[in-house]
Order: sequence, then structure tokens, then C-alpha cells
Amino acid sequence: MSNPATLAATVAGADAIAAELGGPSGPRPRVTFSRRNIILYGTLIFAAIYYLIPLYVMVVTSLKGMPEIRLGNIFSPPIEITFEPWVKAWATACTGLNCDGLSRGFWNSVRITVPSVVLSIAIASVNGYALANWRFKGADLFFTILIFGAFIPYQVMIYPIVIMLREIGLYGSLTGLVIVHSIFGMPILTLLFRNYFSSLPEELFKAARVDGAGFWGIYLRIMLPMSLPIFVVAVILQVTGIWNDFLFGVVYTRPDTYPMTVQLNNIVNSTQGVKEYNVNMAATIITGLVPLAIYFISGKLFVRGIAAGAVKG
Amino acid sequence: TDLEVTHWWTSGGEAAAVAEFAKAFDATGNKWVDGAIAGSGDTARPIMISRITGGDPMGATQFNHGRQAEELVQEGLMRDLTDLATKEEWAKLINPPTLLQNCTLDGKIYCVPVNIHSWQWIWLSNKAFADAGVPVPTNWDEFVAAAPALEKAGKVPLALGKQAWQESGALNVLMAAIVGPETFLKVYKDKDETVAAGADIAKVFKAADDARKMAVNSNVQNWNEATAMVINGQAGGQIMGDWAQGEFQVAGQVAGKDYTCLPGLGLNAVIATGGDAFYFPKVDNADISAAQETLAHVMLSPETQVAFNLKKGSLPVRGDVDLTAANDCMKKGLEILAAGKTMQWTDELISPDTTQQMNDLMAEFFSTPTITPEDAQKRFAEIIAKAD
Amino acid sequence: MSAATRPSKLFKNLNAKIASIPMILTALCVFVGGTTWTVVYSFTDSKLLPRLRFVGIEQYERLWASQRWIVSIENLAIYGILSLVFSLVIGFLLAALLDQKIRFEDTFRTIFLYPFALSFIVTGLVWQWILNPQFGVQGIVRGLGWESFSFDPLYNADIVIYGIMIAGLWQGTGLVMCLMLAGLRGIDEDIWKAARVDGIPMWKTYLFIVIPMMRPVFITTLVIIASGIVKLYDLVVAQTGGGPGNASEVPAKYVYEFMFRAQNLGQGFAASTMMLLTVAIIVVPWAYLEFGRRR
Amino acid sequence: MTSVLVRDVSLNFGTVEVLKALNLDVPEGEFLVLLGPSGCGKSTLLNCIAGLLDVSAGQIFIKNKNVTWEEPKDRGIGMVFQSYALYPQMTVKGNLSFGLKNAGVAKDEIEKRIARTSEILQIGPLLERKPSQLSGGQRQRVAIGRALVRDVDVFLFDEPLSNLDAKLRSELRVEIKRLHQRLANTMIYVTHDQIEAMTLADRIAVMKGGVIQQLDAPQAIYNRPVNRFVAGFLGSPAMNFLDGELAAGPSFKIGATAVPLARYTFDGSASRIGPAVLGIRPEHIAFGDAAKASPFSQQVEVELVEPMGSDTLVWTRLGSQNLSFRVEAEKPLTVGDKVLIGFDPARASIFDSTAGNRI
Amino acid sequence: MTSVLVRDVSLNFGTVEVLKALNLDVPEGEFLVLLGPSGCGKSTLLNCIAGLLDVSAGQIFIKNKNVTWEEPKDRGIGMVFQSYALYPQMTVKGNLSFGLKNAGVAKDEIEKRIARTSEILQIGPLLERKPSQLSGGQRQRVAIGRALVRDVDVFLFDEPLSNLDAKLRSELRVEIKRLHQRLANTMIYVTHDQIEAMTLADRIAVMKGGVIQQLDAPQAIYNRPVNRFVAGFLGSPAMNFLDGELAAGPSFKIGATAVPLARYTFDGSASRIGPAVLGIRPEHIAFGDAAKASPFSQQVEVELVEPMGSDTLVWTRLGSQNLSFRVEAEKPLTVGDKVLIGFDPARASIFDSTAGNRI
Ligand SMILES: Nc1ncnc2c1ncn2[C@@H]1O[C@H](COP(=O)(O)OP(=O)(O)OP(=O)(O)O)[C@@H](O)[C@H]1O
Ligand SMILES: Nc1ncnc2c1ncn2[C@@H]1O[C@H](COP(=O)(O)OP(=O)(O)OP(=O)(O)O)[C@@H](O)[C@H]1O
Ligand SMILES: [Mg+2]
Ligand SMILES: [Mg+2]
Repeated sequence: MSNPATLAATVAGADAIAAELGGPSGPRPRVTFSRRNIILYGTLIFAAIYYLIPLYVMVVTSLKGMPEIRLGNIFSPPIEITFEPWVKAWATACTGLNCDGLSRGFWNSVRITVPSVVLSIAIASVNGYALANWRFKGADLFFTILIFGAFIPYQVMIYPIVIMLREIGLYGSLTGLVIVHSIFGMPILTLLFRNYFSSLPEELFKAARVDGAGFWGIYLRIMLPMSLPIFVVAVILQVTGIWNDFLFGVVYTRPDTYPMTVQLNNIVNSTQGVKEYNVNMAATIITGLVPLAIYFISGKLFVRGIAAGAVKG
Repeated sequence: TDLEVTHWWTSGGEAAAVAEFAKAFDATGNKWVDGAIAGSGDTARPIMISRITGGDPMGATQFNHGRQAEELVQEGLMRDLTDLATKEEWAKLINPPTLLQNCTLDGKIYCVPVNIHSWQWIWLSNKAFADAGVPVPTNWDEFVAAAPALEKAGKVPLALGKQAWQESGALNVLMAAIVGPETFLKVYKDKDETVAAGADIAKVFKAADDARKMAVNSNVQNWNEATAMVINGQAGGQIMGDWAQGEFQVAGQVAGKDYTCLPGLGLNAVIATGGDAFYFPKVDNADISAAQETLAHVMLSPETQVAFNLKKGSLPVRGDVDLTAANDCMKKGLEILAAGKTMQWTDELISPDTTQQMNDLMAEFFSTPTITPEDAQKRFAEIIAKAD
Repeated sequence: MSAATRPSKLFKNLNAKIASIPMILTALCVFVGGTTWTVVYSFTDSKLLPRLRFVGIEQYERLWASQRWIVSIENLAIYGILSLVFSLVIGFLLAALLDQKIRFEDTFRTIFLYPFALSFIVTGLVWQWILNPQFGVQGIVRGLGWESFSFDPLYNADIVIYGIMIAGLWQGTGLVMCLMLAGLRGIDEDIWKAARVDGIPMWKTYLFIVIPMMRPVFITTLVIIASGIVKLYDLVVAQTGGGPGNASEVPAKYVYEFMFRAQNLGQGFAASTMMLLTVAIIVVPWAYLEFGRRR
Repeated sequence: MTSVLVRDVSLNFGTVEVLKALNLDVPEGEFLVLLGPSGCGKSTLLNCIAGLLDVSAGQIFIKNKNVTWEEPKDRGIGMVFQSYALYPQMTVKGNLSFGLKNAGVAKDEIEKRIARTSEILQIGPLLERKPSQLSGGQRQRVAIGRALVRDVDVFLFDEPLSNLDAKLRSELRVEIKRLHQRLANTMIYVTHDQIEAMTLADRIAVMKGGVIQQLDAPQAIYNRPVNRFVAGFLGSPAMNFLDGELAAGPSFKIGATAVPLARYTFDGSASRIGPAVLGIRPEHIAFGDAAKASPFSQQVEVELVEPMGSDTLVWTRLGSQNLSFRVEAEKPLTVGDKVLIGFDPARASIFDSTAGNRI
Repeated sequence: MTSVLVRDVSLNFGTVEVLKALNLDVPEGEFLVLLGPSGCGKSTLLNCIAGLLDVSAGQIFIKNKNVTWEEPKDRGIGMVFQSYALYPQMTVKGNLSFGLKNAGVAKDEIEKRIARTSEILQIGPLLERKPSQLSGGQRQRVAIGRALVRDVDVFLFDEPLSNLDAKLRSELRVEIKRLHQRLANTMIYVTHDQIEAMTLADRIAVMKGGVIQQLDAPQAIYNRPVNRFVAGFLGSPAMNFLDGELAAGPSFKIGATAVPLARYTFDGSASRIGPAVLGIRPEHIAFGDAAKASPFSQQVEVELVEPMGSDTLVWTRLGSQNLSFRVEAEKPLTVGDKVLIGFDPARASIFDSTAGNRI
């Protein structure tokens, strides 16, 4: 629908030159095996191999029988695949007199992780929200202390916390452990949530206040529904952190509530004669399965959430 | 009543031994709730202590008797067993009497010794020496002399787990064997630093240097993995306490035929009477208190003592039990015990803090070939000077 | 028109204050309280149980006289500096590579990130095994015929800390990459175009333009890595147990061992206080820059 | 009757004083526009009135009630934000009803009000959509609806149109004006766009650095700005400023040229001699025949021509100073042309050259 | 001579065709503006010319050289971005010289070019500052400098002023125009602001949906838009569109009113009977006495008055359709006044009511 006269003139002129010059047309030719691509993908694949080797070794070893392992090569694929180590790791490996493998620890880990994740995220998101939107005097001071807390080596706090838990009578109970996890998850999570909530438009918050919503109303009705990415990050961080925790699990629980990592350590370290590497590896994989699954499922959201909550400026 | 018992007996022989306790205790109508914590006493003790100080004590717990639980007792966290002990006349039963002394503080008894363990053993693989074509040595010096032949046959002369407590344990065993109990006590009991820096101890460090060289290719961590090397003939021998015997037993080996044991390294047949004891934290619950008493009783009963110690490879704490079933090595131990050739061990003599410093030193010594025995001895003397 | 009175300040934002009680309690009781408690008891001769018998700075004198502590500090310094540098460099490189509009980006990213999902215990065990001279890399290479090949970092006191670093990097670079990727994606598209029009080669654009622009991301990452490094413990325990000898000892382990194994709480507290001090030296300037300047 | 009264309000952020003892009195039903450059404190003032910021000193009355310490929801205000600030996860209907639900209004009453609002703003068909499914203009309308539905006395607008493109902006401007005519509510409207201010306002308050510079009807501000800042801020193309000297006569000397000021009405009693600045708007400069009739005229050379469609802006020089004037689009002037221009000094403004106040 | 020639260029993002076999021919020294609504493909076309995007089909010539596959730096172009895209951690001087250093230009040559550029743009005193220490206008100037210093044949601007406020925008507009007059380079300038397009362009290419709708001089596009889209996109206040019926005569019937079209010049040979749309710009509608003289006039009632300072826009109705017209600011019209308006049909545009093409 161009102005016909102008366009006709243009095209005519163009033809004249093009006839003279000809030459390249259309997209730049792409060489699949250009030097750039070889270097790029080469490096990536090389790196990927480095990252995958341990997983490969774990899986392969866990599928071998002990005789095959003694033959030596950890990288060689199993000649005869056996799932026995897995069964043993899950159900019959012994620590002392308990020969029920990881199975008990699995459910303990679930019972520890779920409430800890929920509680720590609930507290931290409310904190982050209060810090981002309802600044009150002194809040920043507490927050700075909290952030400092993120760096305190856990060993430093073990003893005082033993005493505190004793004083409130929660030592050794699951509740006690859940509280400990919530406390140590608080600094980083609060930071994440605070950053995220401050990145949401402030006007939204103002609009809700004009609309008469209160502290909790705004949090539940306005902020929460908008916070999926950061919740994903928080859940991933907390699930992996708490599931993988060893120190608190071993110090603040009793044997019948030991989480999986403690049992893993027990199995791996209670060698009865020769080390059963295949069982150890199977136990290791089983222990890591839950956080791994979460990563594989929600890895994409994780990166997005990190971008939204952790990295500013 | 359910009674939770924590301990760090998780290797094959140990676990089998614990099962005997559990069986006997369950037979009284109570229930043994097993709280094994893997990874040696060093890992387990902190957890036990946190539990007790944290106000969530277990029903009973293992400690090495000696000074490990001293402060817990002083703090009044442990149950006083004097009444039970008087009633059952432990003082008469338990032999040697030092065992009960170690459980006693201010005249009150706080723990039940369950076995006698001695460190001063070397375990030799008959197969390894056969492979190397040399006779099985009868003492440390011969062992050192046989090392090159073993190496030539592709064996590791000395199996030694790379954990500090094993390394410092080996040093102490060498010391007791080479310089004898008197000098040993001068060092550890009297904390006499001139002796520690003296010529006698220099010999000990020279021997440790030999051990270091012989153990260069021993790439294992846990003691039972080192024992496994001896069992399958990969290594010539291992300096380890008599608990190693349980492993040989689980592996179905026969003392004298498959393996050889030399108390006091064949040089100085004296054994220390350290060992394990059970402590009973104070609890409010009357049921549990009763169960604790039952357990204490069961642990000392003659049948349990025999069954337990046979599995564990240690010696029973009562002199009146029948141990005909005992094997070669245990009998050697019993004979020494009967002859009264006993001595005190470091657990009773020095604080865990000093032990830790010793461990640090020996760990460094064994992993750093550049530290000369002389250097090491000098630092050893410094530790002894400050020891408590 | 009478002037309404100003309501009490205490009850302003009351809900926010109530909601912050867990945070305030944690900050005050746990972090401030626990830290103070630790510092106070570091001046006592507490053994198995904390006791208020003050002995001045004796514990600190002993700490700094201890060979093991010195080794721990050295190890942490080596590990810290190298793994900071390497994880930043590797993380950034991987992120930069992933940012080239490549195919299978999701797959690669997942591969690089998955180790982060595993616990240090698991990481330590796996790498202990891979680096085992008999079964692991050294064994394989020797099996292929290169008999003199030697690679046994976990059994060589001189290089054991690098063996631990290999495992640490394996686990940690994924997260760094993620942070860097997020940072790169935040760079204005036009900057790239401008650099292309100016004819600036890709690597120069990264080096002189993009990296300086990502300063905040680098700082955040640095702090996250640093906080992890200070806490380094599980990995060492699982991989080497501090060995061979004490060659891979780290401060957090020193603290733990003295508090619980050696039953010398005072010494352990003194060591933790030193760690706290180090942390304060790292964190306070950062916190000041990050939070102080803005308000 | 006074609808909104701001009395001596100050506001500090830390040590920065953003509002300085500000006074403002808005009668019932007035459309007041707060106009000023970015960062001058317009939004801050609006937030103070809404109760979203706590004043540091002073009082605020709405409908003769002291609301200085009231919560926003209790002040009888509705607010519309620049970024719309619609709740993204709620439908339009949810957005409209959120405030009412919070206030505990009965269900059928809510329905009734939403029906009325959506009729006024013609957003009936959009009620079930989410904000992300709306165009910019529709979002803006919903944002207005959210204030409207609450039946408030005072509407506060914070640059409600600045995120929209020019075309939509001028359309919605007309709609807001019509809405005001229909509802006759008090409206306070923040903008930094002077066209918006001129077209919408009953009165404009021009702000700078937290202080109201001039508060008056649009034409008054346009024609008789109290200082150079106000003069320069309003009008596009901008007013020409010519440096010169006030001389007896009275006249204004620009280099060799003298502009007779006989027809100029001086303000107050400031000194009428010495360096000063003369401001004249491009559309008040005539050229060609019309210029000849002006009290002041001068021959100049065309330097640059900016056709703007409806008219054309021509740049030239008077002495050595740039000067622009507006001509109708049809008049063909090209660079280099010599033309006669002139203006009536009565339409000019003269400012002192230091403080910039009108003389 | 042709400076930039775009031949049959198409560009797809995935399955979306953003540019559709587009042709464009820019003579040497021309200032060409690409104008169109957001998302129409202006930036995409510019990026194709710059070589920042690979075309899917077609060719691009710069200075008669086929550069379709060349790298951006080898095309002899300089580009200025909307967000300035200055390298934030380098000084202004660093920003200007970075590209030259990479091209291996000698040191003293670099100095010379920077000196010349900073003299042209008057950024001499800023050379040692970092971009964060510059104001918006200064940043924009540096961004232009970065292109200037490279001595290129063709300048590409991608909405270089849209991040600035209105005042600065109009100032810099004049500067860019002066720069073009001085350098006489070819410039291609993307904007969606029609005032910018009108004032700057030698020719304007109005785009929509990846297709150039009209390419012509500003006045031609303003006065004789080829379709309703172009007509509505240019001009502020916007053109009035009146739906009606083309009837024999020829005349245009709006309800009962008939506008005689004797003076209207029809385009081409499209059917001249049937439903159509008449477009007339607000400034072409006269009122009062002037209206009486118009070929068409009508009595109407004032509905809304929008004073805009320099002039006033008055809204009324013709039949039932909205109509706005522009009057001088001084003419006092108030809501409810009855006035006579009229216009000359020669200045109107008539479009067919389906495709919207000019008839
Ligand atoms: N939360 C805050 N803390 C500190 N200073 C602030 C804060 N909010 C605003 N300011 C400062 O107060 C001044 C006024 O800000 P305000 O938002 O009222 O300006 P504005 O006139 O609305 O500008 P704009 O047109 O850009 O919206 C600015 O200088 C700003 O920097
Ligand atoms: N990288 C991309 N991938 C997919 N689609 C794209 C991409 N970049 C642009 N587009 C699409 O191409 C169309 C044209 O985009 P372009 O940026 O050229 O518009 P524009 O005319 O410059 O608009 P604006 O005025 O908003 O800058 C848009 O519909 C946009 O959604
Ligand atoms: Mg504002
Ligand atoms: Mg664009």
C-alpha cells in the first residue's frame, strides 16, 4: 500500500545497482562446524563430562557386584547389572543392630523436611515482606544482624542452641529440629524475599493500602500470588539444604528420628570387613534422589527466580 | 520398658557382640533400642554428650571408662550406681579392681565396666608371610626385619588406618612394649618431661619411624579396613587393640593357623586394662530407672559376659567366668591377666585434651615424612610438659 | 478543626512488628546471644561442660601456638582464595558460554547445576572414590599402561587441599554459573549491539565492558561463596577426615574437634571466635556497602 | 467549601527536606493539577494527602476533618497510579471489588457499584479478564474504576497517563475531563506534562524543589508566569528568553536593539533598571505583514525550519541570541530567508536576571 | 547517489514474519525517518541495516556495496541507541576511543577525531567524566559522539530521544537537525513520535506491521496520507474522521449534512460511490467569520474545551460524531456555546471505509 509512484522509482533504481553488484543475498551462511562452534560446544561438552563423571561412577558402581568392583576399573560399565546393592541400601544395610537400610531414614527426612521447609519459608517470606514494605525503626538493624548470622559457622552455634533447646524443653524432638532449621534458613531466605518484594512495584502495595487491605491482607491477597518464582527458589534451596543436612540431624535428634543423611553416614562408615562400595553408592544416590528430582523438574524456574530475587543491579 | 542405648560399635564383630547384650536384655522383658552411631567414638561421643547436656538423655550409653565422662559425673548428670554395686558386690566380682576404680568418683560408683580391652597387640597374617617366604615373626624386631621381604612380595608390611587415634595408639603400644610399663607411667602418669625427652623414648620414636615407613602404602582410613588387609593377606600385620580379633572371627579365621597375635608386640607381655563401660544418665522416669538397673545387672551377669566377650574379642571383667570356648589369643590375654601383669592406659592417665594433642602430633608425624623422629619427640615432650 | 493527636509510635505498623518477632528473636537470642555466649566462654577453661572460670587469653595463646590451627588457617586461605577465583572464573565462563544462544541450553545448565543438589557428604564420598589411587583416576591411567602416572591428591599431604577443591568446585560452580547467567541476562541488549557496531571483539566486550557492569552480581556471588567457604566442614570430613595426618584440617573442623572430641570447649570457643572475627572482616564492609549506603 | 486542605506540611527523607512547609487549599469539585519537573515532590505531596507517607510536620484536612494520622482507607480518597498498579492475579472485577470487600460492603451493593462504574467507564465486557489481557488504555480505565467504585470524595491521580503513547494519552485526557464534568468530584492530578496540565486543570500548582511556585488558572499561569522557571516550564515550543538591559523609557535593550515597553504592565515595585530577561512565546511573534503592525519589529534571517505538521517553528537570531517563532504550516520559509518579525511587548514577560522573578 | 539500499528484505523471528519483502532506497545525505507504532518492525529494520540481525531474505547495499553478509563494523555505519548504551565504567573519552583503538587507529589520529567530535557536540568539558555523572542530554550527546568519531557514512538512530523529557527532547531535536545540516551524512532515524519525524525528516517512511505504508516528504504525508492509518498516525491533535457516504455530485453525506466535494482531488480510479470516511485535521477547520467563507460550514455546539496554552482545542459534534477543531488561545469559547464551523474539502482526505485507502 505504499505510495506507488515512489516505490516504483525506488525499485527501479535498486534493480539497476543490483544488476551491477549482485552478490550475497539472504541470511549469512552458517557453517555448522565453524571454529567458533567447535570451541563453544567442545568446551561445553568437556565441562559437561566433568560434571557428569561422578554421577556416572555412582550409578555404574551401584549396579555392579562386589567381585566386579574388586577388578578395579570404576569407569567400566557393569558387565552384569545387579540391583541388589540398591535393595540392600534401601532395606537391609546394617548400622549396629538396625538392619533396615535407609528406608526408615527416608520417612524421617520427609517428616523433618516438609515442616521445616514450610515453616522457614513462611517465616522468612513474612519477614522479607515486612522489611521490604513496612519498614519500622530498627528493622534494618535486626536484618543486618540476621545477615551476619548467615556467615556464622554452624559449629559455633551448636552449643548455645543445645542449651536454648534444653531450656525450652524441645531438645531431641522433631519440633526442636524444625525450629533449628528455620532459624538457620532465615537469613538467606529473608534476604531473598526482601529483595524480591522490593523489586515488585511499590505502587501495588500503595494501591492495596488505599483499598483498605491491612498487613496480612496485602501479604496474602496481593504479594503471595505474585511470588511464585521466589517461592520456587526458596523451596529448592530449603529442600536441598535441609534434606542434605547432617550436622543438625545428628546432633539434635535421636536414633529413631535420624534423617537419611545420618543413616547414610552410618551405613557408609560402618564397614563390616570390606567396604561395600556398591551399596554405599546406591545409598548415596538414593539419598540424593529427592533434591535431584526437584532440580531436574524445576531447574528453569530456579534460574528465573535467582534472577528475580538474588541478583540486583 | 524401652531403653535406648547408644554406642559406637558398628563393625562386624562389635555389632555381633552388642547383639548379645540386646538379647539378654530383651529376655528380661524390656526392649533394647539400639542407638548405634557409626564412625568411632570420636564421632559418637559429641552426640552423646549433647544429648545428655541437652536434657534428652538416652537410657544408657557407652564410654571408655576413664576420664571421658568425668565432668558429666561431676555435674551430676549421671546416675549413682553405688547401691546396686554394693548389693551385687561388684567389688568382689570385678577383676582387676582398677576397672571399678575407674568408675568411682568420690567413693561413688557411676558406671558398669563390661570388658577389658588392651591395645598392646600386633596381628599378623600368616598367609602374607608365607607368600613372602619368611617365617612369621615372634616380636616387633623380627617384624621390622621381615618388612623388605614382604614389600618385595607386593605386600604392605604394616597396615595402619589413617586416623589419628590409630597412629597415636600405635605409638603408645610401641612405647609400652619397648620401654616397659614403668617408663610409660613416668611419661603419662607423672608427666615427666625429661623422661619424655630422654633416650628411652627416642628408641620409641625410632620404632615409630620404622612403622611409618612400613605403612607408607596403607591407603585405608578405618581400623577394620586395615584389619581386613591383614585378614586377606594384603598386609603383614597391624598394631591394634584386641577388638580387632572380632573381625578375624567374623571372617572365620582361626588364631594360630590363619593369623598370629603377639601381646605386647612380643617384647613386653603386659596388657592395659582399659575398656568399655556403660553409664546411666539420670532420668526422672521410674520405669526407665528400673530398666537401667536391670541392664546394669544383665551386663555383668556371667552368661552375658562370656557371650559378649567371645564375640567382641575382649576379656571379661569378672574373674569367675568360664572361658573354655576362648581362642588362642584370648587365652594369651587371660594368662597375662591372671599373672597380674596389667598396667594403666592413657585413657585413665591423660585428659582427652592431651590425647587430642597427641593425636594431632602423631597424625602429622605419620603423614609427613619430613618430620624426623627427633623433632617429633621434642614436640611430644612439650605436650607432656603441659599435659593434665 | 481540632488537631488530632499523633498516635503512639510503638503501635504504628504493629502488625509488621508482630510478624517480625521471629526474626527479632532469632537475631537477638540466637545470633547475638549465641555469639556473645561463645565469645565470653572463649575466655574460660571450660572442658567438657561450659564453666565460667576465666583464664584470660590463655586459650588464644594456645590456639595460635598450635600447629594444627596454623595448618587449618593456611588450608582455608589456600582453599578460599583458589576456590573463589576458580569458581568465579569457571562459573562466569560457563555462563558466558551458555549465553551464546546455544542449543540444549537447558540440558547443559541442568548438568552444571545438579551437583548443587547433593550434600557435601555425598560429594565428598564420590570424589574420595574417584581420587582413590587404587580404583580411581590414577589406577585407570596406570591400567592403561602409563605406570609412572601419579595422581593421588587425597593421599598426599602437600596437595590434599587441591583434591578437596576439585570436589568443592564440582559442587559449587553450578550455582555461581546460575548467578552469573542471571547477571548476564540483565545486561542491556543495546550494550552488545553498540560493542558490535564499534567492532569490539567478543572477549574484549566481556572483559572490559560486561564484567565491570556486573559488579553487583560479582559481589553478591562473592559473598555467597565466601560464606560457604568459611563453613567448609562436611566436605573435608567426608572426603579425607582431615587427613592425611592433619594436612586437610580446616578451622570449622578444628572447632568441632576441640569442642567435642578433645572436650576442651574453651579452646573450641576461642577458635570459633577467631572464625567469627574473620567473618566480620568480610561481611561488615559488604553489609555496609549493600545496606548502609542505600538508606 | 474546602475539600482538601494542606497546612504547613513538611516532609523529610532522612536529612533531605522534600516538602517545605507547604500550603494548599482545594475547593470542593475543583480539578487541581500539580505540575513540576521530575523529583520536585509532586508524588510525595500526593502520597501525603493519601496517607501513604507520614508527614514530618503540619496537618492535612479532608472535608474539614483532620486526617493527618488516619489510615489511607479512612480518608475518603481514591488513587490512580502511573503504572496502573492493578492486582495482576485478579480479574478486572476482582480488582474493582477488592477495596469494597475489605470495607465489608454487602454483596449486592458491590455488584451495583461495579455495574455503575463499568457503565461509566465502558469496561463492562472486560470484567472477567485479567490485567495482562488488557491494552494500556483499558488498564488505565480499570485503574480509574478502582477509585471510582469506592465512592470517594477526592480522586488522586499520579501521572496516570505517562505510560501511554501520545495518541492514547490525548484520548484518555479527554475522557478524564469528561469524567470530571460528570462526577464533579474534587480531583488532584499530578503530571509533568504541561499540555495535560493546561487542558485538564481548573487551577495549576507549579512546583519546584518542594515549594509551590505559582497556583493559578492555566491561562493566568501561561500568560503571566511569576518567574522564569514557571515561564520556561510551560509552553511547547518553549518561551524564548532574551538577555538584555532594562532602561528608562521604559525600554528593553538587546544589544543595539531596543524594545519599547510602554504597553508592558509591570508587576509590583521591583527596580526597573538594570540587567533583565525578556521572555516571549513563539506563537506571540508575528511575521511579515502582521509584524509591521507590531509595536516592535526587526529584520532577521531564518536559520532552521522545523515543520511540525499543523504549524512550523522557525529558528532565527536576535542579536546573537536564538529566537524561535511559530508560523502556519502553509507559509513557505526556507533557511537563509530574510524576514521581518515583531511582537507586542504587552504579551511578553520580564524577569530579573538573578532571582528570575517577574518584574 | 544511493547511500543505503534495502532490497526485498524479509526477516522472521521463528514463524513470525516481522519484515515483509521490504524495499527502501536512501539517497546520499538524506535524513530519513522511520515512523510507526510500537512493534511495527522499525528497530528490526534498523538492526538489519546495521548488520546486528541477519536478514532472512533479500539484500542490503551501503554505498553501492553489498554488505548483506558483512559485520556491523565493516559497514561504515554508526548507531545511537535509545538507552544510550554507553559503557558505564569508561570515561566519556574511553567511550569515544574504545572502538577506534580496536580498529587500530593511530593514537594522534584518535586524539584528533575526539577533539573534532567534542568540538562539534560541545562535550569537551565532559571528557573525563563517567556516564553516571552526566545528565540525560549529555549522555545522548556522547552516544552520538561515539558514532560520529568513527567517521562513518551512515548514521542510524534508534529512538535516541525517547528516554528524555519533553523539554530536553525538543532541544536535542534541534541539535540533531543542525548536526545533519553540518555533516550532510545520510541519517536513518527511528521514532514513534510524529513531531520528531515531521521536524527532522527529509522523507518519512511510515511503517505498520513490517510494511512501509508511505514514503514521502513530511508535508506530503501530512497533507495527503495514502490511507487512514497514516492519516491517523500523524498529527496531534489527531485528524477527525467522519463516517459517511460518498454520493454523486460529488458530495459526502454525514447523516443529513452534505459536504460538497467539488474542490477535492480524487486519487486514482477507485469507486466514488458508497460508504467512506472523511478525514479533516483540527487546524483546518475554521470557525466564526472564517467559517462563513468556507465551501462547507455548519452550526455546532461546544462540548468540551481543552486549552493547551498556545492554542485551544474545542470538541463538538457533527451529526452524532465527535469533531475537534483548533482555535487560538485568545478566542474565548465555553461549553454550550453555539458556533459556526467550516472547512475547505480540498484539505480533507477521503478513505474507503473497508481497506482504508485514500480515494
Ligand atoms: N523513599 C525515598 N527516600 C528518599 N528520598 C526519596 C524517597 N522518595 C522520593 N525521594 C526523593 O524525594 C524527591 C521527590 O520525589 P517525588 O517522587 O515526590 O518526585 P516527583 O515530583 O513525583 O517526580 P517524578 O515526576 O519523577 O515522579 C526526589 O528528589 C526523590 O529523590
Ligand atoms: N528477538 C525477537 N524474537 C522474537 N520476536 C521479536 C524479537 N525482537 C522483536 N520481535 C518482534 O518483532 C516485532 C518488531 O519489533 P521491533 O523491535 O522492530 O519493533 P519497533 O517498531 O522497534 O517497536 P518499538 O517502537 O517498541 O521499539 C515485534 O512484534 C516484536 O515482538
Ligand atoms: Mg512521581
Ligand atoms: Mg524499537
